[in-house]
Amino acid sequence: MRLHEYEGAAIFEKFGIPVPRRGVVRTVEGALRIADEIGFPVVLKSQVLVGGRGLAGGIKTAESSDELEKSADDLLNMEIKGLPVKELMISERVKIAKELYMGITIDGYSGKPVAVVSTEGGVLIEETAKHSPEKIASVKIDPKLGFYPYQAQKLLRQLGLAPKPLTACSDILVRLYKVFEKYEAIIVEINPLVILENGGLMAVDAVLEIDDSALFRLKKSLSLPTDNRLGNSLENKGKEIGVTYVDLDGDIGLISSGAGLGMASMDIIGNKLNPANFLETGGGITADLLYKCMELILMKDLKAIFINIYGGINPIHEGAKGIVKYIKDHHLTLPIVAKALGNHQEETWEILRSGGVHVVTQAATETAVDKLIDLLK
Amino acid sequence: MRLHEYEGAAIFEKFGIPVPRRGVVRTVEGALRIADEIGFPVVLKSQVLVGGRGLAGGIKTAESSDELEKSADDLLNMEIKGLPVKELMISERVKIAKELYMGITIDGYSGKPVAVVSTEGGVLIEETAKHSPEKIASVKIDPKLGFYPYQAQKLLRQLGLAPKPLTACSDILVRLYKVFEKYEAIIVEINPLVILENGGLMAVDAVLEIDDSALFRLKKSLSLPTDNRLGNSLENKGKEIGVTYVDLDGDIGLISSGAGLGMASMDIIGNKLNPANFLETGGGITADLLYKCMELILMKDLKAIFINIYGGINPIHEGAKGIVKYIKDHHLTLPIVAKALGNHQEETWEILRSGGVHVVTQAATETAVDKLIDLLK
Amino acid sequence: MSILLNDDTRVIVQGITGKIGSVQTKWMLEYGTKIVGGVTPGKGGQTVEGLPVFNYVDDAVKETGANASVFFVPAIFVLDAFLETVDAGIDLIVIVPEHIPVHDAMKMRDYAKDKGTLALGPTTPGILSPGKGKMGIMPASLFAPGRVGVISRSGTLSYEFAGILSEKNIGQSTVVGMGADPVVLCNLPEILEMFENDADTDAVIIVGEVGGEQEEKAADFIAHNMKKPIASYIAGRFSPQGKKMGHAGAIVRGSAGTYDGKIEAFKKAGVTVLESPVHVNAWAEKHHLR
Amino acid sequence: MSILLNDDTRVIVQGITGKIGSVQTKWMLEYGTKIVGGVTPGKGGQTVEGLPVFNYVDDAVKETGANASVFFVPAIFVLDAFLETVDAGIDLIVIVPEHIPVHDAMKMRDYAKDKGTLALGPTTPGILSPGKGKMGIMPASLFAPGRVGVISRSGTLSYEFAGILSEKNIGQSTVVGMGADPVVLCNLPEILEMFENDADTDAVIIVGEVGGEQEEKAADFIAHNMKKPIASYIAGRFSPQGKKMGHAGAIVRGSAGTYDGKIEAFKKAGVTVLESPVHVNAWAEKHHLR
Repeated sequence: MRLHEYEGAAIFEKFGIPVPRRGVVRTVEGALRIADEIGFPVVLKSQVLVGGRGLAGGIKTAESSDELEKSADDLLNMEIKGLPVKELMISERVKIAKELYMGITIDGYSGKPVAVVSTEGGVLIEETAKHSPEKIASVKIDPKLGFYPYQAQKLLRQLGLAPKPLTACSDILVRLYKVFEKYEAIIVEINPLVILENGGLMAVDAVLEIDDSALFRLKKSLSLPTDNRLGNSLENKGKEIGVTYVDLDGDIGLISSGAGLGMASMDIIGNKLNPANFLETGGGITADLLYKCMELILMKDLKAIFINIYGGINPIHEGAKGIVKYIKDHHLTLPIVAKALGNHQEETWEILRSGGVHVVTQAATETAVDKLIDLLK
Repeated sequence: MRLHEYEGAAIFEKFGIPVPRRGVVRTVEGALRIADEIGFPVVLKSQVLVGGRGLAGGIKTAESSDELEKSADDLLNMEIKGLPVKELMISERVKIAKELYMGITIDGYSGKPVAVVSTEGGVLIEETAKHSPEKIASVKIDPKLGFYPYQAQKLLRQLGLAPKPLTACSDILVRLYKVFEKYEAIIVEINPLVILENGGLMAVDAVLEIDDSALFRLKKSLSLPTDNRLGNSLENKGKEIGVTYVDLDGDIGLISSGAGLGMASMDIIGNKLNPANFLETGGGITADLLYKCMELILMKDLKAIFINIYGGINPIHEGAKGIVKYIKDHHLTLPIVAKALGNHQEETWEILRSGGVHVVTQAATETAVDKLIDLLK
Repeated sequence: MSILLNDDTRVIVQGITGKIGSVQTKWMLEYGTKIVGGVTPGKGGQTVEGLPVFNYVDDAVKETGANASVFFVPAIFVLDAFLETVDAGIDLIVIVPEHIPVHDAMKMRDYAKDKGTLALGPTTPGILSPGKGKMGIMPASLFAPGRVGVISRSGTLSYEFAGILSEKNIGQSTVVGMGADPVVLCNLPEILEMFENDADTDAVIIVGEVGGEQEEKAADFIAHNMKKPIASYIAGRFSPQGKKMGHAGAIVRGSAGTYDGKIEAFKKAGVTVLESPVHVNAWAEKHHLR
Repeated sequence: MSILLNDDTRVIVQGITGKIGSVQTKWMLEYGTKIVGGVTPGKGGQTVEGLPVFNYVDDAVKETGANASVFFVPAIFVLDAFLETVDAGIDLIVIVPEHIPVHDAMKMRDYAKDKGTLALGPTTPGILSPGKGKMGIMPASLFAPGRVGVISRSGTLSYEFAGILSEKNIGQSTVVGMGADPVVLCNLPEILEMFENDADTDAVIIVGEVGGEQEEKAADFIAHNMKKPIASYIAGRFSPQGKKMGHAGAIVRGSAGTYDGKIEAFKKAGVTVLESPVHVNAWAEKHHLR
């Protein structure tokens, strides 16, 4: 679960990381009130959960009430990558001497947290990583021991910072690690971490993405809404029923069990057909779950449905029952191709066929895709 | 710093350990109000920071308002081991099926936390340890890894508890470890942990002693007063000026640098003289500190003063200056013997002699004690 | 011989009394796996499929001589049960459940490495050695005995590959699910090494996917340590970008994690790259695999 | 030879720019200790007593070849500085400061053990080898070179014993302060073993005190491993009860920690028990120590 910038900033502040004075508003009037409190100039930042909002025009500055009124109105009527801007963070505009970067994420291969710092903060940090790797330093962390100032300093020394900002940065990085640990983050990031003209430091952005699987034990300390945080309402609905749903532009509904099989299906479909979505059930297929999956993908206009499932955890004929029930309940007539293998597969095929589904009994997904293309001719 | 039972219970409760309904009062009226809220019968517990208050009559029960009124009045006019009872905790009286014990402390030799459990909770737990060691089980904890339910269960299995209370106990013990860790405790203890008649568990006492050296970083999360928590006002004063002061019954003032040297001085004085106190300066003797030490020990009526100090961290003549300044400021005439060795010792002796102090220049404390006895003849 | 599972493997099922645990136990037994008991806290003394259930893993080990365990434990209890299992001296642990918190997975991985315990998952379908046994949820009907090793990051894609091979009568020595999570308890090169050293495996198929750097590290390992023919398939070439790990992830990994980066690494290491799972047949034919 | 300190010991002083650190550096130098530099974060580039000051321990090690460090670092920074020092490869660390949180001390002890670093303290006066050098705050005037080893839990009592011995011209090989805290970084038997193996030490004095179980464990070690004559003094026979560790502490330790328990353990192990420090003279005479 990715937090909004203002939610992340509040947590950073609680952990002693300096953040700008700020307020969150949903109206132009609100924006004016906050700006009056903190004083001009201010920055207006759209609170949407996608990257690259700066480049998309979602961040503006205002020197005066007039300017603020106009900018706030513009932003609140804007969409960024399909997401309407509903909230703005109004924050003080600080005097920037230099922009740094710091972040902590998980290095999957070693299974350890990794801290990353750079003297080149800002929107182009990934470019820096590619073209000036010497401006980036990173270190793996032993989570059993934690992360101490001396380790943070050792990392930051590689960047050639002066002693004073170095010590202040290491203090912030250690606090950032505490946020990472406490909130079971997948990533925490300050980009940019600003060295102010007066020599102080300030975290001018706050990225905090929490491991969804850990939410069960974090809800109490978070006290934030955890539902409906994805930009797309269908994707939120997917999360609700416990599947991964990614919305796409095409007209073929796609249900798969397992992300790998889903991706392989997409690869094999390639450019021959256009999927309307990517729905991955995860383990534990049941009649009820597949019924809901059908419901979900059919919230869009589909030309056909492609089902590619294996039964591992549960016998697969249970899932088949859900599909067929949905077909019968809704008198569905559009072409459906299903490749379904695993425990109880013969029974499964029989059930699917009883609902008019075109069943493929070979393992290769190609065969099923070919069948679908045939049907759509 | 040892917390009052009610302070400990509030922390235990925050960490999910079941504790009785309760309230803290300073008056009989307050006691009646709380008892009305939680319902009779209730238990009245004196909140004093000494052990053995139960055996000293500091805990009573009341079935009715009349009984409560009388008992509360008795307790609030009582002293336990010299400490006046100022606060009472009024708590629900629970129906006890069995009393267990659990505690976590630090095993100094291995440098690890150690969890201790017993099926024989109650006031006589130390006797149980001596005479029925098989009813006690303990395990060392690796603080890097933490303490998990399976480890708590493995420990508790040694006591032969039934599965249900075992699981519930292990849950409480794991929570108790979190308290221990979070509050940098020297000891946390639930004695007794009660198995109720209805099968539930309840922590009927709460012991929590925090490492004084860690208070600097705990003050924020504790939000409790940290001063004046010792029973004796002189001992509190000692803590204020940064020395260890233990009040005794005699008439010889004793100042030593280092607990070991202080204890050795007491041993050598033995039964020949009666110390009025035990004041141990710790490292870092300064003129100001020794001036304050003189002030502190002279809050009692003394017949003589015995000073036994070595200069390690600081040159010792600084301390001598403080002693002599106090003598001169207060025209002190009672006999003072000082053994003072270490850096700048010759200078020190000169200064002390200028204040009329009898200086001993040999290392053996015996010589100085003999000198003092001589003077008092 | 096969890898991981052999005649001396004595398996306990943790979470055996649950709905999934009990059904899967039945299926593992039907497949010939030597299951010797199960563990569910508080259910000690019961039996499932005729097997004794214990409250604690150490009891199960003591009573049954178990040396391997497969987990059907609810995600929120997995960390505690895992540490208990490692401490009980079990040599091989298969963590089937999904949605294990990744900070727990880091602790589990670290603990297992420290104690020298081999563990697979989380979110793995497990291990299956055709005709010998299986630990996990792989549907037996798709597998056939033979001499090709399969190692897959994706559960269902391991079934797809086994199914495609079996239809052409190309059998498998062992099929291993690594686990689909960002942090897994055993990395790809460790499994590859076992296949390289296994006398009953002639060739290996790696089923990877975009994200992470298992494939890149494996390519490096293969270039220096492996002689057997290897084919690989990477899922996700045309997939919508999955979970974005933010800048820090991208910076740490550089080009690692992308489809092109993985393909390039494999090609450099001399690994045959399959554009689609079904192409595995041509590769198998070329190498005369059976 | 002496123990711990020898001709190859190259010492840095951490917290060298502080008031205490700089004075003690002067005194250690005056005593002939090979001090090669100091560390104070943010003060790199300065000099103290002509010695270079560094910001970081690894820089100091690189530039000076230091292999030992003595701490005059404020208590709240000690844990961080200690881990840094262990990581920098220093072999011997002496932690003079008092009031180190005991939960920090547990972490320090664990880390040092893991990495094989020898450390003394916290709350130790340090180590002094008469005529050779000292790391810490022991006042030099009280010590004389000779062949008696002294190991003490109490700082000032180590001075008392050295003073009493020196007045009678009985010198010391090395005087070691273990540290007075409940958790110390090096336990008594480890130091005793060094003295037993030291060709320049003929006999050892243990200065203990009530509380904890260092003496009991030492007695056990002595009974099985030591041949040199040993005398011991335990402070606290008539002392007011100190900090009470509560039931749990008492239960864990049983009779350990009491004066009588310690005395009994030492007597059983053949250790001479001194009722008062000054009695050490008679013992030394009996064993012809010098």
